[in-house]
Amino acid sequence: MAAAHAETQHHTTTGIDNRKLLMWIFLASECLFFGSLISTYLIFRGDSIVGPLPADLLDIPLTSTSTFVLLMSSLTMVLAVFGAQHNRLGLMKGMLLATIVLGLVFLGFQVYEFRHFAHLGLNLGTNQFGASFYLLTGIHGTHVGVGVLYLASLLVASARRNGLGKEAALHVDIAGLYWHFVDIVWIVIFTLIYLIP
Amino acid sequence: MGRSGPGRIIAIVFSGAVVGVLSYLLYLAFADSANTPQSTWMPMSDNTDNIHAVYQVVFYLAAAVFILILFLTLLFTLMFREREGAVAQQFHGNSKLEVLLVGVPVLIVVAMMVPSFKAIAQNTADPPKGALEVVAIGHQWWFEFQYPEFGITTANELHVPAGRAVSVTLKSNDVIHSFWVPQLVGKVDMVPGHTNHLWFTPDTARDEAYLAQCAEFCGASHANMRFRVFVDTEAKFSDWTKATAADAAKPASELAKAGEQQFTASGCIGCHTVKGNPLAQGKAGPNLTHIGSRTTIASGILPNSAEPMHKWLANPPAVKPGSKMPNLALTEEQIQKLTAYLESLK
Amino acid sequence: MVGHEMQHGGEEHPPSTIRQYVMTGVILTVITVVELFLSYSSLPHGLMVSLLIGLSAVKFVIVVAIFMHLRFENGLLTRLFMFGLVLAACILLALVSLFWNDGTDAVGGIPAGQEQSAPKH
Amino acid sequence: MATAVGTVGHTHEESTVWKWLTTVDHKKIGVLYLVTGFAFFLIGGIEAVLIRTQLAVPNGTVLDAGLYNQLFTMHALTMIFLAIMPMGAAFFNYFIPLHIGARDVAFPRLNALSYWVLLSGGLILTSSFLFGEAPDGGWFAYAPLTDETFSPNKGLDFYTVGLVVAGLASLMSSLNFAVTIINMRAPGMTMMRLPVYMWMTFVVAFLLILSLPVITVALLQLYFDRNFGTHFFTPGTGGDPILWQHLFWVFGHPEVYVLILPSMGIVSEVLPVMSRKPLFGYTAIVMAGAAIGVLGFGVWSHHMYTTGLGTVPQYVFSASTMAIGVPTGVKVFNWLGTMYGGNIRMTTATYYSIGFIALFTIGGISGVMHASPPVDGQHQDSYFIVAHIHYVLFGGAIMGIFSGLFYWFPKMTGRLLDETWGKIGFWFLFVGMNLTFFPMHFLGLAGMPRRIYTYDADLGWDTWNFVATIGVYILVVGILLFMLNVFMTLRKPATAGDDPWGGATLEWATSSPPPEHNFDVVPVVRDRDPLWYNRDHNIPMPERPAHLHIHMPPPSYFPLVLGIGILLIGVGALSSLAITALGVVVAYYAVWGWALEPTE
Ligand code: HEA
Ligand code: HEA
Ligand code: HEC
Ligand code: CUA
Ligand SMILES: [Cu+2]
Repeated sequence: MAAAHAETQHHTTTGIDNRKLLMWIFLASECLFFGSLISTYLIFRGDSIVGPLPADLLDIPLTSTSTFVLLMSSLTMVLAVFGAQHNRLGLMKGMLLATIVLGLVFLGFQVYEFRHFAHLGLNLGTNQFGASFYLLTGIHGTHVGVGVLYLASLLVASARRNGLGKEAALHVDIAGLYWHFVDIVWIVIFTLIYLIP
Repeated sequence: MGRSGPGRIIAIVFSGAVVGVLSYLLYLAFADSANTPQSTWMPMSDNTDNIHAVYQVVFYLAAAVFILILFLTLLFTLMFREREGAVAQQFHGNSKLEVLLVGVPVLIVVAMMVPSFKAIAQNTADPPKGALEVVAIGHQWWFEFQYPEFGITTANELHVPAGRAVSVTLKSNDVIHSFWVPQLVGKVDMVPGHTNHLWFTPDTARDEAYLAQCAEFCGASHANMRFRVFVDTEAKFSDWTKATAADAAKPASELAKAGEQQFTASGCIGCHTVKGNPLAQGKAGPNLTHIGSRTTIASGILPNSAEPMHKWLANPPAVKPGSKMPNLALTEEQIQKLTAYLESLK
Repeated sequence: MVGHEMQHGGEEHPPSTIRQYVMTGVILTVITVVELFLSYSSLPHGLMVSLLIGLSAVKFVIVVAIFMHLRFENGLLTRLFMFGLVLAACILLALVSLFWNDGTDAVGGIPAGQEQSAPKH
Repeated sequence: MATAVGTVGHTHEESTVWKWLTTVDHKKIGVLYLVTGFAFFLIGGIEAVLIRTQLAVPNGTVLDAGLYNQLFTMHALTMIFLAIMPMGAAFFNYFIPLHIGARDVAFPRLNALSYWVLLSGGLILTSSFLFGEAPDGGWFAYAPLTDETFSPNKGLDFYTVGLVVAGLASLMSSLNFAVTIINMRAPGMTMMRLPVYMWMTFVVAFLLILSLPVITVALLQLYFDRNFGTHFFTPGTGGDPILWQHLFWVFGHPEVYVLILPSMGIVSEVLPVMSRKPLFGYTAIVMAGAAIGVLGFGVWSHHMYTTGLGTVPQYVFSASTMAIGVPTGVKVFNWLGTMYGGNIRMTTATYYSIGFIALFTIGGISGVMHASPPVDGQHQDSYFIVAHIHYVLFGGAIMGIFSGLFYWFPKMTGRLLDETWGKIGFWFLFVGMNLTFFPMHFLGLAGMPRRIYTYDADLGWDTWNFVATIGVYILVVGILLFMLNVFMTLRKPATAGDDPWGGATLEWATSSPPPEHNFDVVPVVRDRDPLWYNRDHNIPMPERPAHLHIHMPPPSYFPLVLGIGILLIGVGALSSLAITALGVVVAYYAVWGWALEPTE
C-alpha cells in the first residue's frame, strides 16, 4: 500500500516488479470472480417469475452518465500515473483527487439507483433479477469503494512528501491497474446488463 | 533377484505371481459382490444391459492397466533395488518410448469412449411409443409414484409390467433426491425446479422385488429412503392397477372401524389421503389408500405388519430420524385401532 | 504460460504526452456514445448484440492496452492476464450454454405464474 | 521490533512464542503450516474413525443420524481444506525459496498473513462442533438441502464463512508463490530447469488463483440465500440448485488436482534421488502437469452426469475427463522409467513414493471408470466413489506427503527419522489403507450408497464394512508409530548432515536446518540437477564470504493483527454486525501499520 515495501525491491528474474506482477495475476483471478457473477446474471436472465423486470427499471440515460463518470475517472487515473512517472507531483495529486471524486460520484449514482429500485419494489429476494443484479453491481461497487480508499491512502501518503521517487510512481501505477480493471469490468456490466435489451 | 540373467527371470516370475494371485483374489471378491441383492452388476433391463455392455469394457480395461502398473512397479522395485557395486544408468528419457506411452493410453481411452457414447445415446434417447408413464416425486424421505394413465397415486413401491417400457418423470418436492434401481436403471436425480426423465424396459417378471435406494444425500434420513420395484406379468400388473385405482376397502372389524374414526380424530387426515374417505385428503404424507397391500412401510425400512406399524405410529422420528411425520403422542389403544384400520386398507 | 525467459517488453513506449491520453479518453467516450445510440436503434437483435459486444470488447482492449499500458509491458504479464480472461470467458460461455440448452425442462424461464416447483399434485 | 537479521547477532529479546507469532521467515511459517495441517489431519482422522466405527456392523448404534452427517461433512472439509492443503502449503513455503535459490518468498509478510488467515478459517469451521451445529450437508453442500429452509441451524453458515476465509488464505499464498517462482529464481534457474516439484507448485498456484474466485462467488450466493432472502439456488423465485453444482465443481475439480499435484511433485523429487539417476522425461512430466492443470478446468460436469445434464454435455465432459488419464499416465510411466535401470535406495521415503505410484494408479483408473457416464449411473454416490476418492487422496496425496516428510525431515530439523520404525509404520499404513478402502469397491459394486449412517444386514454389505473398519484401526497404529518416530527423533542430536540423500536440488546445498537467509551465497544454476552437475563437473560449492551482509525482513506483528481482524470479520458474519465492524477497524489499522512499517 502506501509506503515502500523495501522487502521486494531487489532485482527480479523477469525484470518485472514483484508487486506489479502480483497485481496482474490478481486481476486474472478477478476475471474469474466477476466472470462467475456475470454468468449468474446471464443464466438467470428471463428466469424471474415475478416483476419488476430489468425493462421496468433500468434507466439507461442515468447509468450512461455514471458510466461516463467512471470512464473519465480512468482518464484522470492514467494522468495521475503519468504525473507520478514524470515527477509532476502537482499533476499527480490533482488527478488522484479527481479520480477519487469521480469514483465517489459513481458510487453516489449507484446508491441512488439502488434506493430507487428498492423503492420500486425490487429487493434482493424479489426475484432472480434482483438477486443477481444487486450482487453483481454491489460487489462491483464494493470494488470501487476499496479503490477509493486505496487512492485516498496514496494521496494522504504523498501529501507528506514533496518529491517523488520511482517507488512512489510504481505505487500509483499499481493502484491505477486496479482502478482501470474495475472500470473495464463496468464496461462489460454496462453492455451486458443495461445496453443489451 | 537381479537385473540380469536368472535373477531377472525370478523377479519377473515372482512379480507376475504376486500380482496374478492378487488380481485373482480381487476378482473373486468382485464376483462375490456382484451377487448381492442390490448389486450393480446384474442387468435386468435394456437400460442396465446398455450400461453393463460399457461397464464390462471399462472394467476389464481398467483391470488390465491395474495389473500392468502393479506388475511393473513391483518388478522394478525388485530388479533395481540398491545393491553393492551396482551403478545407476544415467539417461534422461526416450522420445520414442514417450510417444508409445502416450499412444497406448489414447487407444485405451478411445476404446472406453466409443461404447460409452453409444450407451449415452441409447439411454438418453426418447422412450419408445406406448411406454407406461410414471411420475416419481421425491420427498424427504419417501417416494411418491403416480400413474396418470390409471389415476393411481401410491408410495415407495413401484409396480411395472415386464416387457413394456416404463417412462419415469422425475420431480422433487423439496431437496435433491436420486432415483436408482441398480438392476433396472442407472440413477438420475430428482431436482426441485427441474423435471428429469429416464426409461427402462424390465426383462422378466419376478416375484421378488428389486431393491432401490435414494442415491443423493438428502438430509437426516437419507439412509432410510428406500423403495422397491415389482416387475409383474402383464396380467398381474393389470390386476394391480385395477385394485390400486379403486377406493380403499371399508374396514370390516370393529377395531378397524374405530381406527377409521381415530384416523380422523388424530389428524392423520391432514397429511394423508385415503381414496374413498372424503375427509382424508392430506398431501404432505404418502397416500395410504392401499397401505395394507404393500410389503413394507416407511419407505422400505420396515416390513408391513401389525408390529412394525405399531412401532412406526408410536414414534415415527425414532424409527426414522428427522421424519416429517411427527410423534403424535398416540395412546396404546389409539395405536391399536389405527394399526387395525391401516392393515385393513388392502 | 511462462515457457521461456522474457527479459524486456516490446520496443514501443507508452504515450509520452497528456494529449495522447486525453485522445484515448475521447475515443472511449465516442464509442460509448455510439453504443448508447445502437441500443436505442431498431437494428435486428442479433446484429445489435454482436455490435454492442464487439464495441465493448474494443473499449476493453483500449483500456487494458493503453491505460493499463499492458501493450508496453513485458509479454509475460499479457499472457498471465489473458489466461485468466480467456478462461473466465470460456467458463462463462460454457455455463450459459449449459443452462440455456438445459435438457431437463427447467422451470425457470416459464412465464410467471405457471409452475413454481414440482407440482403439488 | 528487532533489527535487521543477518547471520550474526540475532537479538534474542523476545520470547519464543512472540517469535513464532511475528515471524515472516518462510521456513518457520512452513513449520507452522505443517504442524497445523497435521493436527487437523488427526482431527479429520478421528472423525473418520468414528464414521467407520458406526459402519462396522449393520444398524450400528454408535452415532445417530445427525451426528453422523456432521462427521462425514467435517471429515471431508477438515481433510481437504485444513489437512492436505496446509500440509502441501507447508512444503511449498519451506522449499520454494530453497528450491529456486531465493532468500525468501516474494512477500514475506503476506505469507505470514496467509497462515494466520488459514488458521482463522480452520478455527471457524472446527468451532462449529462446540455449538453442536457443525455443517451437515456433505462437503459439496448441494442446495437446496443447504438452504435455510432445510438446514435452519448455523452449520452451513460456518461452512460458507469458514471456507471463504480459508479460501482467502489460499488465494494470498498462491499469488505469493506464483510471483516467487516467476520472479525470484537464482541466476541460471530457467523455467525448464525448475525442479518438477516447483513446476507442480506453480500449476497448483494457478489452479487456486483461477478457481477460488468461483467458489467464493458460490459461497457468497449461498450465504445470501441463507441470510438475505435471495433465491440463487432454490426454485422459490426462479433460482436453480444446479447452478450451485456447476459453480462448486468448476472449483471442485481443479481443487482435486490442487490436492494431488504437490504429491506428484514430491514423488518426482524423491524417485530420481533415491534411484540415483535423473528423472525420466522431465519435459514430458512438466508438460503433463501443465496439461492436467489446463484440462482440469474443462471436466467439472463429470460430477453431475446424473443431474439430467443432457446428451451432448455428457459426450463432451466424458471425453475431456477420460482425456485427463493420458497426461496422468505419462507421469506414471515416467516414474517407472525413472526407477528403471536405477540403483534404488530403499528408504522409507522411497517406500512411500512407490506406494504412491501403485495406489494412485488404482484410484486413477477407478476415476476413469466413472468418467463414462453410463457407468457413473451405477457408481455415482455409491461406495465405489468413496473408494476412488480415498485411493487418490490417501493413496495419492497422503502417501506423497509422507514421502516428503521422510525425505525432507533431515533438511528441516537436521535429524533423520528412524528408518526401521519408518518402514514398519509404512507397512501399517499401506496394509491398513488397502484394507480400509479396497473393500469399498466391492461395496459400491454391491450397490451401497455413500453417506448412509446405517444399513441393513441382508444386503451383503456387512463383511466388507467390517473389514474396512478393521483397516482403519490399523491405520491409527501406523499414524501413532509415525508420531512416535517424530517425537523420538526430535530428542536425538542433529546428526543428519547437510545432504544425507545425495540430493540434486538446491536445498541440499545449504545447512540443515538452513539459516534464516537460506544460502550464504546464492548458487548459480547450470543444469536441471544443479548439485549433480556440480558434483560431476567438480565445481566446488561457493565459499562462504568472510563478511555476510544479508538483510532479511524483520519480524512483524501486523500480519497477525490483520489475521485477527479477518477472523473477527468472519465471526461477525456468523453472529453480529458489531463484531464485523470491530474486525474492519482492526484490519484497517493493521493495513496502515503494515504499509508504514519499515521493512529494512
Ligand atoms: C486427489 C484427488 C483426485 C484425483 C487426482 C482425481 C482424479 C480423477 N478423478 Fe476423481 N474425484 C475426487 C478426487 C480426485 N479425483 C473426489 C474427492 C471425488 C468425489 C467428490 C465427491 O463426490 O465427494 C471424485 C469424483 C470423481 C468423479 C465423479 C464421480 C461421481 O460422483 O459420480 C469422476 C467422474 O468422472 C472422477 C474422475 C476422475 C478422473 C478421470 C481422474 C483422473 O485424473 C485420474 C487419472 C489417472 C489415471 C488414469 C491413472 C494413471 C494412468 C495410467 C496408468 C495410464 C493408463 C490408463 C488409462 C489410459 C486409463 N472423479
Ligand atoms: C484428504 C482427504 C481424505 C482423507 C485423508 C480421508 C481419510 C479417511 N477417510 Fe475419508 N473422505 C474424504 C476425504 C478424505 N478421507 C472425502 C472428501 C469424503 C466425502 C465426504 C462427503 O461425502 O461429503 C470422505 C468420506 C469418507 C467416508 C464415507 C462417509 C459416507 O459417505 O458416509 C468414509 C467411510 O468410511 C471415510 C473414511 C476415511 C478413513 C477411514 C480415512 C483414514 O484414512 C483416516 C486415517 C487417519 C487416521 C486414522 C488418523 C489417526 C488418528 C490418530 C492416530 C488419533 C490419535 C491421536 C490423538 C488422540 C492425539 N471417508
Ligand atoms: C404432519 C403430517 C403427518 C401427520 C399428521 C401424519 N402423518 Fe403419517 N406420514 C407423514 C409423512 C411425511 C410420512 C412419510 C414419512 C417417511 O416415510 O419418511 C408418513 C408416513 C406414514 C405411514 C407410512 C406410509 C408408507 O408409505 O409407508 C403411515 C402408515 C402413516 N404415516 C400413518 C399415519 C397415521 C395413522 C397418522 C395419524 C395418527 C399420521 N400418519 C399422521 C406425515 C404425517
Ligand atoms: Cu433422498 Cu437421499
Ligand atoms: Cu472431478
